[in-house]
Amino acid sequence: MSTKLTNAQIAWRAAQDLPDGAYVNLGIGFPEMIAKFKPEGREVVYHTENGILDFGEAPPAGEEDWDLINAGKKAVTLNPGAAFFHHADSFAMVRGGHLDVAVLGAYEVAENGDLANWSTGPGSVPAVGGAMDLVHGARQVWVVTDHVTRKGEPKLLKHCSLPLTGVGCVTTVYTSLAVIDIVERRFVLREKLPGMSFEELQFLTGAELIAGGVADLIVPEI
Amino acid sequence: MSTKLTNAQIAWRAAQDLPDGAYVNLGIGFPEMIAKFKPEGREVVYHTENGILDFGEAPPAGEEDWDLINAGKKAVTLNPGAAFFHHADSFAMVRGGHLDVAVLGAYEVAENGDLANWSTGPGSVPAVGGAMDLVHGARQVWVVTDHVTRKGEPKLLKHCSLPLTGVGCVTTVYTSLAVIDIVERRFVLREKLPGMSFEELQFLTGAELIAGGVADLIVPEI
Amino acid sequence: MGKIIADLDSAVADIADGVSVMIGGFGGAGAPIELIHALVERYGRTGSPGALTVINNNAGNGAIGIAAMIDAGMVAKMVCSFPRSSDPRAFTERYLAGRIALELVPQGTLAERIRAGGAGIPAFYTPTSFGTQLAEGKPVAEFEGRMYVQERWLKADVALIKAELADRKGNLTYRKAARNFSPLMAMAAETTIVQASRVVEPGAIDPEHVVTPGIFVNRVVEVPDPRQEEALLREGSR
Amino acid sequence: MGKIIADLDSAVADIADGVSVMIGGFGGAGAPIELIHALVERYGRTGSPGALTVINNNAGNGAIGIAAMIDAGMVAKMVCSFPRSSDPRAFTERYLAGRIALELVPQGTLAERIRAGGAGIPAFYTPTSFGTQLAEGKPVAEFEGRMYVQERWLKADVALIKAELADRKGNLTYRKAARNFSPLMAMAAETTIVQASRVVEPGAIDPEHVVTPGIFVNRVVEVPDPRQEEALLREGSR
Repeated sequence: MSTKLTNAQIAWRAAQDLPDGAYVNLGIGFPEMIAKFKPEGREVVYHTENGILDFGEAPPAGEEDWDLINAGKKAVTLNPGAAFFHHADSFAMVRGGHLDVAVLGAYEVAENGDLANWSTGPGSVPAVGGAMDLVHGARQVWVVTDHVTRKGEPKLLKHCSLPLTGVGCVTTVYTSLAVIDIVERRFVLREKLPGMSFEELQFLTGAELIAGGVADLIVPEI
Repeated sequence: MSTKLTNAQIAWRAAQDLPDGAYVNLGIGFPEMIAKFKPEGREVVYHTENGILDFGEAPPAGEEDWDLINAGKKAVTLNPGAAFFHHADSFAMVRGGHLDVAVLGAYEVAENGDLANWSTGPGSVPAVGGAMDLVHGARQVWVVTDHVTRKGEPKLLKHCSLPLTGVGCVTTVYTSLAVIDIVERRFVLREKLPGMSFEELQFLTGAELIAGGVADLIVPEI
Repeated sequence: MGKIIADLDSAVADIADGVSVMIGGFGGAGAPIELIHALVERYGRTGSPGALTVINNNAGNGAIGIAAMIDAGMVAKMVCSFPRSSDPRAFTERYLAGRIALELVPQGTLAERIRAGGAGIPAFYTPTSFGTQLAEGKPVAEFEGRMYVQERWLKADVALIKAELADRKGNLTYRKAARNFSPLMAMAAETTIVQASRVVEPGAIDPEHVVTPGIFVNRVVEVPDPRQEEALLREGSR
Repeated sequence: MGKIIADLDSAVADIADGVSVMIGGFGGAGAPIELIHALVERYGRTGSPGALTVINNNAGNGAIGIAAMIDAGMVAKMVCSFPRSSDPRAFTERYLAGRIALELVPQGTLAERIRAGGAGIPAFYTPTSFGTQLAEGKPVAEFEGRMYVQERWLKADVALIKAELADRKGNLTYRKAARNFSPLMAMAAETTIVQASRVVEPGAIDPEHVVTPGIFVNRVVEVPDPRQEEALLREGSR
């Protein structure tokens, strides 16, 4: 086992927690990968902000219909039972609490559930999309992320330093090293890589980890 | 010519002012009669609060479809180009200023445009329906009414005494004696019955009438 | 995703005392008569669910549908815009006797409050009712030189809805003006229970024609050839 | 009720300098390329309309559509949620040079503000953006123990919309996810101008399937086989 999970392995781990019958929004990019690893026999309906419920996989190359895309502007297909709707209805689903799970990426997550994932500060073109709506709408907000930045700095922090996407919104973080629930404004460790000690993980985490019954984080080679 | 117009004649007079291409909501009861007198060649699209645009006349007796009704719960038909929509969309049309004209009945109208038409005060079951929305949404709000109550008291007043439906909302009043525009919070007389003097009409009106270029109010026998 | 329920009794079996129930329909169009009567029969059998708050545009007609609920004594409060129907006896009797409460809401405000409940909007401003009795006690504010009233969202524990087509995933279509409040109520209720004239396979409803997407629907029971409230009243059915 | 306009140039001929223009589409899906290009050509010919405020989810892609408007120098301000498209060169260049203004709005708030504009709701409360930079300076309020931000309606002088079918009375349908913001923008603009792939007789669209009722539409111009922005970009069209 390597010293940290790949993005595909993080996505696989998050996918194992998708509830049967759930309505789920997968954020653009890395979170989209989760759909590939949905366990067999579990029915999940995917929502995309731009007005589709129950879309399916990408079509074969050359068969794209560019009026049938997801929020990441990638071509998709429809499952039987799909529906189209306009943007206000789409965000009524989001803001109105009708989604079971939204999954996003993160620059930083704070122990109280604050999330920063939309802006690295001044100097670039800011863009927010639907992230600020998703974090305050879905019943559960999951983050998938590397445990640390490229420079090795913790991404899980006492307080976020970057502009916030939402306040107290994240419920679970699936990282390259651990699965951590946010409970009563604390990081509660649910699973960690078996090869890593609690102290090592704490060292790579910017706020206190609460250890309950910690299980091993085991994923397949992908 | 009789000393006052019948309801049908009031409806006929109001119908002459329907603009070509207008979207119009006719209130339950007396105002509904206006549709019958729409001048030939003028295209008017009727809206009903319960979710139809461009409905037509009543079907023949025995051919009613009770899922195809207007706000007065009367059976209607559809014109080509009709559309169904839900109640929030329907009142978006109303509140959002998309209707050209709404026509309502009245208990009282004040010279500043206040309207009372939903409640005669305590002691009965109050019911408001869509009236309060219509008076604040349509670009023009017309009232069709007898000029006086059954007891001969003025219905056009300095101030309303009954519970208000809307504040400063009425733009024109078509009565059994006159056509009166409300301009800058004053009753401006546009037409009166030819057999009646200005002083007689003023005597039956509870606030000052402003006489501009007053024309004769002439309607056919109906 | 088992949204299809075998029978009406099962569909309404867990509705509890004291909850709020949105009921679709405007007059007779869209009234889910069979669901309502299943609830009335359950109340007759078991004495539950009682003390309900019912949200509908009207307050019952004749002695069927919501009027039957009122006559049975299940309804503590009505939230509606127009409690004077063609035959509002059931409500009027109890209201004048002080045995049922009424929250009167302008029709467009009622629709928008329900939509707001479904869309996660806790409050909004509307010009409707400004300066009238129905705005008393509500915050007002000026925007761009005009006065508006602040209204709150309206949610419910349960919605009872009549649809035309439903698929296994809960996607719905409606029939003509029977649509009215139903798509909004489906959004605003914790549990949305639908009687559909026909249950079809997923994919049988064109994705372009779905009016209520399945995300807003919890239970669907098929009721072929449903009764129509207005038609029943005109037949003299009571 | 003459809503059908003979050609694209006539359809956009009276759009004035300095107005606000809502443009339908999310990425390439729903972008009314032919209407936009008619406007760009008019600007090239006459120098008008300039100084526009453009409202769209994105801020243009490549060198066509909204990006062509920006490159032409017609756009003073963008209101959008996501100005970083796959190829946002046109906007990025001008923005970093301080030659175009940006109002960044969360996507759901953008949609709801436009709907509010069309529905006569001057302001509403949303949980979105509470506690973030994008809520700075906005009123906040607590409802039922949770904090919300007050947002205002968004209206426009003109909307440019791409539809699939349109009838003479202005009823519209859309194609798949090309629907997105267009039904909302049609409600919120003083003048709604539509390019439809096919114009049909009133009655040809089933009243149950109308997405945008004609009351929200002022002008319709038929554009058979419209170009699709994303497809053009992938073909390397600039």
